[in-house]
Amino acid sequence: MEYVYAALILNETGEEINEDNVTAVLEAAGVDVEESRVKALVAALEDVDIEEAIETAAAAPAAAPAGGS
Amino acid sequence: MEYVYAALILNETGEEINEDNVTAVLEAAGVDVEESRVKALVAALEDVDIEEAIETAAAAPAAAPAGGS
Amino acid sequence: MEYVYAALILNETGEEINEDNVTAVLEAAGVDVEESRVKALVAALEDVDIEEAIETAAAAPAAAPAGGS
Amino acid sequence: MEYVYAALILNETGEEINEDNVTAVLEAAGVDVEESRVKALVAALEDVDIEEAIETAAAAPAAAPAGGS
Amino acid sequence: MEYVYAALILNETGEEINEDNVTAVLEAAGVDVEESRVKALVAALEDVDIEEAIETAAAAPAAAPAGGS
Amino acid sequence: MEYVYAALILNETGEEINEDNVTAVLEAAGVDVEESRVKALVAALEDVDIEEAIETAAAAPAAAPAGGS
Amino acid sequence: MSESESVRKTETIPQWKQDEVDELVDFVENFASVGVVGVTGIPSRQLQNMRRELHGSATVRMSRNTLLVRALEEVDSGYEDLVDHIDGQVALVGTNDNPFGLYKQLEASKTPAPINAGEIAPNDIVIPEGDTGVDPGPFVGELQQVGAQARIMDGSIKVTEDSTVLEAGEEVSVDLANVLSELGIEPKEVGLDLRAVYSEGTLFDPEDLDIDVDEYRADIQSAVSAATNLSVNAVFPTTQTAPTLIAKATGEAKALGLAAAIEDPEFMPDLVAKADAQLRALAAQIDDEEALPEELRG
Repeated sequence: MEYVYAALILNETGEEINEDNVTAVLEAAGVDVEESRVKALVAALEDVDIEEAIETAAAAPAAAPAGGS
Repeated sequence: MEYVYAALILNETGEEINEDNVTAVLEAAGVDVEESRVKALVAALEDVDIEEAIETAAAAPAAAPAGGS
Repeated sequence: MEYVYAALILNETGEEINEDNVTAVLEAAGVDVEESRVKALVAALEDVDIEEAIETAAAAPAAAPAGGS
Repeated sequence: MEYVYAALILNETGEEINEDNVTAVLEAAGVDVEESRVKALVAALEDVDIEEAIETAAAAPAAAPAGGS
Repeated sequence: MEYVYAALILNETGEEINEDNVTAVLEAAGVDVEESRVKALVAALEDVDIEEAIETAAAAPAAAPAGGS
Repeated sequence: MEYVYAALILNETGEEINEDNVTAVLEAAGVDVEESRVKALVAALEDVDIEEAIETAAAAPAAAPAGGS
Repeated sequence: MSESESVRKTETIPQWKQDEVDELVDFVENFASVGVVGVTGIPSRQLQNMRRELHGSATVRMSRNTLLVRALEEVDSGYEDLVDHIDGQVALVGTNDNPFGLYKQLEASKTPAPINAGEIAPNDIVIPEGDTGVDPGPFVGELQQVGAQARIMDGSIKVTEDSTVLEAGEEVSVDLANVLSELGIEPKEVGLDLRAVYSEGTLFDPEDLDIDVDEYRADIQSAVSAATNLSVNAVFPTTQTAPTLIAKATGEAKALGLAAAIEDPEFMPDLVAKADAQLRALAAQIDDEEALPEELRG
């Protein structure tokens, strides 16, 4: 999950989510970064509207417990 | 938000969630780090079982795609 | 589905679920039996605990959104 | 249940659910057929909308085990 | 389940779900392919709207983590 | 998704989920395989208990219909 | 053939009796299903009504029991099994409907009737909760006497809860008969009581004939569910279950993708949502607002 968190930090700070930036964040956290996962992450996020994805999540938790129980 | 994500990355990689590490992650992401917030966060997380907190969330996003799609 | 019902009858009566028996049941019902499907059925059931499989609800993800919405 | 399974095979293949056909299917499965049960089945199914019963069952597979046992 | 997974890979890549293709995928994975099961799968899928079936699942996994916890 | 299905097939057949095997399966399905995605997949799955992850999916949907009916 | 039977057969009987037996034999042979019904306690007018109601689908034929027995034995070929049920006030009923339909029809034609003192309750007798509509008076005591929870409320006598005043098999007392009559409760079901039917080679008891259609419907649903479950769990795809299997496989792939945080475009929105949810869940555990960004402060 750390790769996703790294992308989200960058999203939060308005920095571009590219391989260099993601790698830098992860390395600062002591992660033994795998280039392929960074690549895959950046590619996978290309077409994702992060804000929208977060909003659907924000809406969800309320409903979630219902489903869970 | 980025401060909490930084803590989550460190938690995931097994690094200690201390001021230096949090600051390093945030700086790598280009954040203009506020020392007092880092301090407050590190102090606040001392008594929190992060794994447990995360797991309660695991159920939630779950519901999200369902409602979303 | 008739192939599955045939297996269920044999299971109920304690007869072996083999190609001959399944074929016999289906033919008695006027089915134009496809040998390959009979074989596939027998093969699929080989390592299955039929009682358990019958009682375990088939995961029907379709129903899930109920919880989500 | 084997009597009901036999009826469902016939239903599936479009054959008439009558005494002869049900008996034939059961005998092919090695069942020591009770004529009165076959007659009761055939008579009872005259008043059952089989397709409807199948569809309601198919819609709620999860509920099955409860009913099945 | 590997037979179903194989069909879904083909569906994803837009290749036809026929016996040859399913067999090829499974063999590449080192599966000792049973021809009859391939045939049964292909036959069963003939009249199925795969996209629709996938979409019912798209809603589901959602619920998954909930159930897991 | 096809990359994940490939991993699931290998898991099912007990073959190792490594780059070569995943690539072979995908190529057999006519996929124009991206090495980095394969690498990322293999890396992501390294420490994951696949059976357990799958079971959370299986557990969830089952519960849903119960509530629904 | 028992000895007494053969004796009886050789015995000469009056011509009118033989004619009656011949008619009964015709009756038995002319219907696909022939049953024995008890007619005890049915007032003759009610019996007439029932016969009329059944007209066209079933025919009731009464005669002396000895002649019924003789006729059934004469037809033989299975019908003699009905002889055991010729006892007391009975009649033959014939139909070309199937025996299940006959049973259903006879049940439907039963009507409620009052029960008299000295009779045996065929089932539990219950005085239902509610307003009796009877003005306050000694009747409340009579109700209480027979075991009903009764009292005076709002200017009339009310039964405060369903009260079983007699259990099946017990004898009805004079007091109870009076109370039931006053309340208009008719606890008996009077009608042709089917004891057995012989139909196309099979002898049916009433229990065989009492079909619960709902039960069959439920059985079908269980059967369908069993087949669906088996098909899916054993991964034997059929046209009906292939969609479920596909959905299951897809669900498994997604569950794995999310659990392993696989960087695949399919999973990204869910993974982002998951990360966000985790963030919020963690933030919720943090007491110090200073440690949180504004949007996460509780």
